[in-house]
Amino acid sequence: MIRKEKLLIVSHREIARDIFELTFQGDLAAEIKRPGQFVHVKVSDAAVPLLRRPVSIARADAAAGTITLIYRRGGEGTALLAARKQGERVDVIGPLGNGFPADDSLKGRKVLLAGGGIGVPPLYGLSLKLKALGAEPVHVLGFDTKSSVFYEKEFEAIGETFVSTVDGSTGTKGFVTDIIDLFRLNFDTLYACGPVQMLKALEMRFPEKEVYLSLEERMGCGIGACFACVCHVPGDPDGYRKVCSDGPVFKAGEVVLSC
Amino acid sequence: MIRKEKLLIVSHREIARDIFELTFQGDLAAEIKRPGQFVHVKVSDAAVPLLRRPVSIARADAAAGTITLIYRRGGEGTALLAARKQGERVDVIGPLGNGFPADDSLKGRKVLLAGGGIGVPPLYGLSLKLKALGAEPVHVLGFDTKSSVFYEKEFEAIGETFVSTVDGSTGTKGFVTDIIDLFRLNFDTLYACGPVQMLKALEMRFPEKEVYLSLEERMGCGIGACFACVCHVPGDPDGYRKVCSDGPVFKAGEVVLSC
Amino acid sequence: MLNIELPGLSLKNPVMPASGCFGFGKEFAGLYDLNRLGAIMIKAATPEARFGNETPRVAETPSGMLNAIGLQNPGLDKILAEELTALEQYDVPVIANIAGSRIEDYVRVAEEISAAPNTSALELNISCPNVKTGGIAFGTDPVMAGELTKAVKRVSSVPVYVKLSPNVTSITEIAMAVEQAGADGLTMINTLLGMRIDLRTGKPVLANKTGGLSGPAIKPVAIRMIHEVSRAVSIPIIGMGGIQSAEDVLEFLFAGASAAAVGTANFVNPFICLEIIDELPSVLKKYGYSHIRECIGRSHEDEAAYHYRT
Amino acid sequence: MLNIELPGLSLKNPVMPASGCFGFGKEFAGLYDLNRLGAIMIKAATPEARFGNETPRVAETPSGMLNAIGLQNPGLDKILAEELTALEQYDVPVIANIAGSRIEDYVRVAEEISAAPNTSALELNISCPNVKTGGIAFGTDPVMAGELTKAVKRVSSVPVYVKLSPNVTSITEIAMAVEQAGADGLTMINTLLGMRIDLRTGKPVLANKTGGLSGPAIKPVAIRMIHEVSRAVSIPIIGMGGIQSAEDVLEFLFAGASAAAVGTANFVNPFICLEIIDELPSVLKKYGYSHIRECIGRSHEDEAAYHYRT
Ligand SMILES: Cc1cc2nc3c(=O)[nH]c(=O)nc-3n(C[C@H](O)[C@H](O)[C@H](O)COP(=O)(O)OP(=O)(O)OC[C@H]3O[C@@H](n4cnc5c(N)ncnc54)[C@H](O)[C@@H]3O)c2cc1C
Ligand SMILES: Cc1cc2nc3c(=O)[nH]c(=O)nc-3n(C[C@H](O)[C@H](O)[C@H](O)COP(=O)(O)OP(=O)(O)OC[C@H]3O[C@@H](n4cnc5c(N)ncnc54)[C@H](O)[C@@H]3O)c2cc1C
Ligand SMILES: Cc1cc2nc3c(=O)[nH]c(=O)nc-3n(C[C@H](O)[C@H](O)[C@H](O)COP(=O)(O)O)c2cc1C
Ligand SMILES: Cc1cc2nc3c(=O)[nH]c(=O)nc-3n(C[C@H](O)[C@H](O)[C@H](O)COP(=O)(O)O)c2cc1C
Ligand code: FES
Ligand code: FES
Repeated sequence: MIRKEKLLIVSHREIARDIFELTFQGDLAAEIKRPGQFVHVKVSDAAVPLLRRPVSIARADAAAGTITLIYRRGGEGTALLAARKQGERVDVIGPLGNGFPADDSLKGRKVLLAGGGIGVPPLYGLSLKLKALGAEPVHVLGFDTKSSVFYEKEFEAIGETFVSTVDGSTGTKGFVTDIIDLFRLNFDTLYACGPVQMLKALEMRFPEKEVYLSLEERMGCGIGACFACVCHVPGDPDGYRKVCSDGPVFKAGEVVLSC
Repeated sequence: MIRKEKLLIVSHREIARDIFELTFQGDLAAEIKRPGQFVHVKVSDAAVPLLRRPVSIARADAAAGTITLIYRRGGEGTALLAARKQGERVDVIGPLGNGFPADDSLKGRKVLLAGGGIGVPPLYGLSLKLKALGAEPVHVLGFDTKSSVFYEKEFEAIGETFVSTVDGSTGTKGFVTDIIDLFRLNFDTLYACGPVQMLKALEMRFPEKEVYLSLEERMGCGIGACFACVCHVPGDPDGYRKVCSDGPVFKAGEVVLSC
Repeated sequence: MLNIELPGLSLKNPVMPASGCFGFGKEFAGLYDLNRLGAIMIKAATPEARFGNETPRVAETPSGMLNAIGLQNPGLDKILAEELTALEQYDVPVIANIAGSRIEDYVRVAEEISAAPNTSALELNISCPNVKTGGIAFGTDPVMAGELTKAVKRVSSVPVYVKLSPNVTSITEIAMAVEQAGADGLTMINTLLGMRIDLRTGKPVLANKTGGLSGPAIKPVAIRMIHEVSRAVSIPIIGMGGIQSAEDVLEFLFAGASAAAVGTANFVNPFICLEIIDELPSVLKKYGYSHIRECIGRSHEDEAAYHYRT
Repeated sequence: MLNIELPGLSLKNPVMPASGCFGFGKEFAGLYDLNRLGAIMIKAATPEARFGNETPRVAETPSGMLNAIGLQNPGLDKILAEELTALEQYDVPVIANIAGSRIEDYVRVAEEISAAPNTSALELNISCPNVKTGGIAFGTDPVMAGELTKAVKRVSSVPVYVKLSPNVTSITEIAMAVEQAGADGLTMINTLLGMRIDLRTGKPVLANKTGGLSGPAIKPVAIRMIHEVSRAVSIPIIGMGGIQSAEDVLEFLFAGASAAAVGTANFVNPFICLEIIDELPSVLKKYGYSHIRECIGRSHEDEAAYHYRT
């Protein structure tokens, strides 16, 4: 069930340039059903900024009651969030959205997880789950540059992990698609989260495969009521999906990428 | 000169119910010329609330570089200020206004200081100065109720001090004017700060005396540029004084009380 | 101490979600008991389904937000068949917000939707700033506003409230025109037309370029307009624009509103309507009132004249 | 990279304090060197001295403030004799804001004040919402606005900018009318009419009841209006409404303004104009521009059409 809770910050640290890992504790953790769900965060107790910020759940631990987010400090809201300290409480709504489908049928299957930049975080929780289900996750993580790389070790601990950077300062120079080509990575199912150009490239490249894409869109409510976050569906001009409540994960082809 | 400075909070404590004593350290302290001047405080670094809050300087110590304010936590702004902690910095503009006149000529004179509620604070610095000048200050301090009384001891250390409360829970029951009557307090000069009804009562009661009144008015700029804080002058419909830059202290009769 | 009777609306309390900020209620039904609400203003209905504008559709502004949803909705038939029926299980008056491009659109939607068993009132959206043909022309011209109101009144089987646009020189003129034309009540204000530009691209943030400004930023404009209009008309007003707390509701009642709707604040806190309803009694008491009726129109000098009388 | 030429105004940078938020400059002259400013818009002048409205005259709102000063000023003669002469020592263009109740008032003030040696331009305040006779009627009626502009143009020895009110259905209509009537430029926006009610008394906070809403809250409205008007006129616009930073100035330029004025922010931070001027070059560079001219009108699809050409 969706809850609103003042979650306690139990740890908060900068893990790469402008990339923060934030762990909360609270009852909300027990409600999380799937990797790829997200929370809606009131970054500050002040009245401004007004709107919440959607951030994916990078990992949830129901037993410990913890939720970990990884986010990039960019605009006003995430800068305020970055200033919040351990011991403080943050007003969070969640879990929201449906997340990545993953069940027993994936046992023994090769699954490829492709993440770009701040699209990487939800793949971490997903990979842990896939591994637990007996699948064989392989990770392809794309970043801008060396200083923005994070969680490489954490992903390596779960499965084979490739890193690319746009400027080649670490890992393979290029995009995640370049890595997939270069290393001829094969898979049964692909899960991806990152810039829409990356998602589009993956969708076009693997039309025959089972591909799941996690999207971003500017949000109002985050719960499906305001229609801020819709995207088109192929072939029906009036049709739509809401990223917040129908997504943020969609099967490739279900929605028109460009939104 | 008027400065804008991020002053360091060196102490901050609740000294009576909802009454806070806040001491800053900074270069601004050296600019303060007279008791009764005030500062304009940005209560929080957030964009809201937008406007600054005017607060009288209760005491300034140029040598130590400290400025003490005493304020009541009432609305949104003062509540945010009350949440600021020792070690934090607060954006302050000051000193503003002209304060109470006090010079050598007062040596040996009996001076009465009458304060009501949060009008009491500026009288403290004034009394210290008057005492230093060789005058004999007597204090009449009016409060609502026992739990809102503050600085009684501090004033007693300077000179005779009478306290009244509206509900009689401590001191004499009634208003400061009741105390002046009851104890037949006599004086050469009267300095007063408090609710406008109190100031008006004092002005009417002592038309022959030298009386100085410190006023409050809602402010925009605090420096004389916006005309938010004007009050009328007697006998000239177009005439005016600005509380922020011509005041906040006026000689009785100089401005029309009601503003 | 919270109940109030308005045309078609027997409200157990004066708090309701504003149109477009609550969908058709089903998302919030998962969060709390909708029976607690004074009423529900559902999302604008048009004759046919509309996708609305392209995204981005929202942008944040100081103490406010811009939206340019563009009246996306599943169309009249689906709303009747799926959305309204789903709300029948609740004992809450439904106010159906209707929009269109031409008078015929409004008339068709009004006729059919007002006949639904749980529609208690209509809210005529003549003020959507986000679609070229979304009724804004009706909202800025008193003659057209009056004509539309008359046409809808003729077919509606429930009382008709007209939702006013703040983007006009004289909102009172429009208010008087629709009162004259038979409106049973007013709802105000809709959003102020605004824009934000993305500094990186140099282009408007919203795909639609302009959007409607809502949230606390516009509250002083809403209060001013309700204060002004409530002097000029004798039909009740449901006030909205930046309400975030029970204190804000009180301010709207003082200004002259008889009830209050909460829009944007539902996004900040999906439980806000409930929290406001829970806090209203103690806030009323704090300021010395024992019933919301005592607050209505209180800001006017000749207070009594501005109490909407039920 | 900051200089720009506008009718009558040779600006070393595009940043100036807005009228009514800087008095006649003398208070700020004690804080910093006024020579640094692009220009100074002085407080509204009327033929006779005015006390203005009773206090309270200001109230705080979410990300904004209301004011109802009521055009208090020492009157034309004193302004000429004392205030303008005091500004002569600075190498800064002065834009004289003028107001009145009747066309004759404007004409008289315009004639005399435009002849002062350091008046570079006039700003015709046809939009003060805070006095019944403060020109708001001129600001909401295109015909009257045009007539007033013509009358003032006839007597003014310097270029005339007309300050537009946002409290209208179509600001573009007014803008086109005053351009037609000979205005050399526009300044926009003035404040939005608003109100706040004191919960303890139930009455409006401001003695004048209503006041003008300014500050960041209104920025999206200002940007929208400038965007719209700059498409319709070919005279330059000095933009204002909620500017607090160099980034905000950029947003106004993108929208179609050729320069920017800072009002309310001077109260929050009296050094703000200076700080914005200091930050502009690096902000321009950050977004890839080497001169403010490249930013003007950038938000429009056919960008080139909306650069005001000097
Ligand atoms: C489902 C979902 C999951 C996300 N997960 C993550 C994550 O795990 N880590 C992470 O760093 N970021 C994530 N994002 C992006 C994150 O929401 C934005 O980076 C953030 O909202 C920017 O806020 P700001 O205050 O820094 O930026 P500002 O530019 O100040 O924000 C202004 C407004 O635009 C919105 N906005 C700006 N960028 C985006 C964006 N990319 N997506 C949606 N809204 C945006 C903000 O929410 C706000 O309303 C996710 C977005 C979505 C929709
Ligand atoms: C020259 C001067 C000296 C002052 N000295 C003191 C002092 O030493 N101690 C103290 O406790 N208070 C003092 N005050 C009053 C103090 O400014 C207000 O209590 C404070 O501004 C209230 O802010 P708020 O956010 O709590 O209230 P809110 O009601 O949230 O404030 C809303 C707006 O109204 C203004 N406002 C509200 N009350 C007053 C008021 N009484 N005077 C001026 N503006 C007001 C605020 O500044 C703000 O702009 C002084 C006022 C003036 C003018
Ligand atoms: C995202 C969004 C969608 C809206 N959709 C509608 C709508 O469909 N019909 C309508 O009459 N008003 C609509 N409105 C306007 C609101 O009902 C309300 O009048 C306005 O937002 C002011 O209230 P607020 O400040 O509490 O949000 C919408 C507002 C928002 C923010
Ligand atoms: C206290 C105050 C006084 C003002 N006085 C005038 C005035 O005399 N003449 C005028 O044209 N505009 C006046 N204005 C309007 C401003 O010049 C400006 O147009 C408006 O405040 C929007 O800008 P801002 O949001 O930066 O304040 C005044 C504004 C304020 C806040
Ligand atoms: S954000 Fe409101 S519907 Fe998705
Ligand atoms: S507060 Fe601006 S002149 Fe006094």
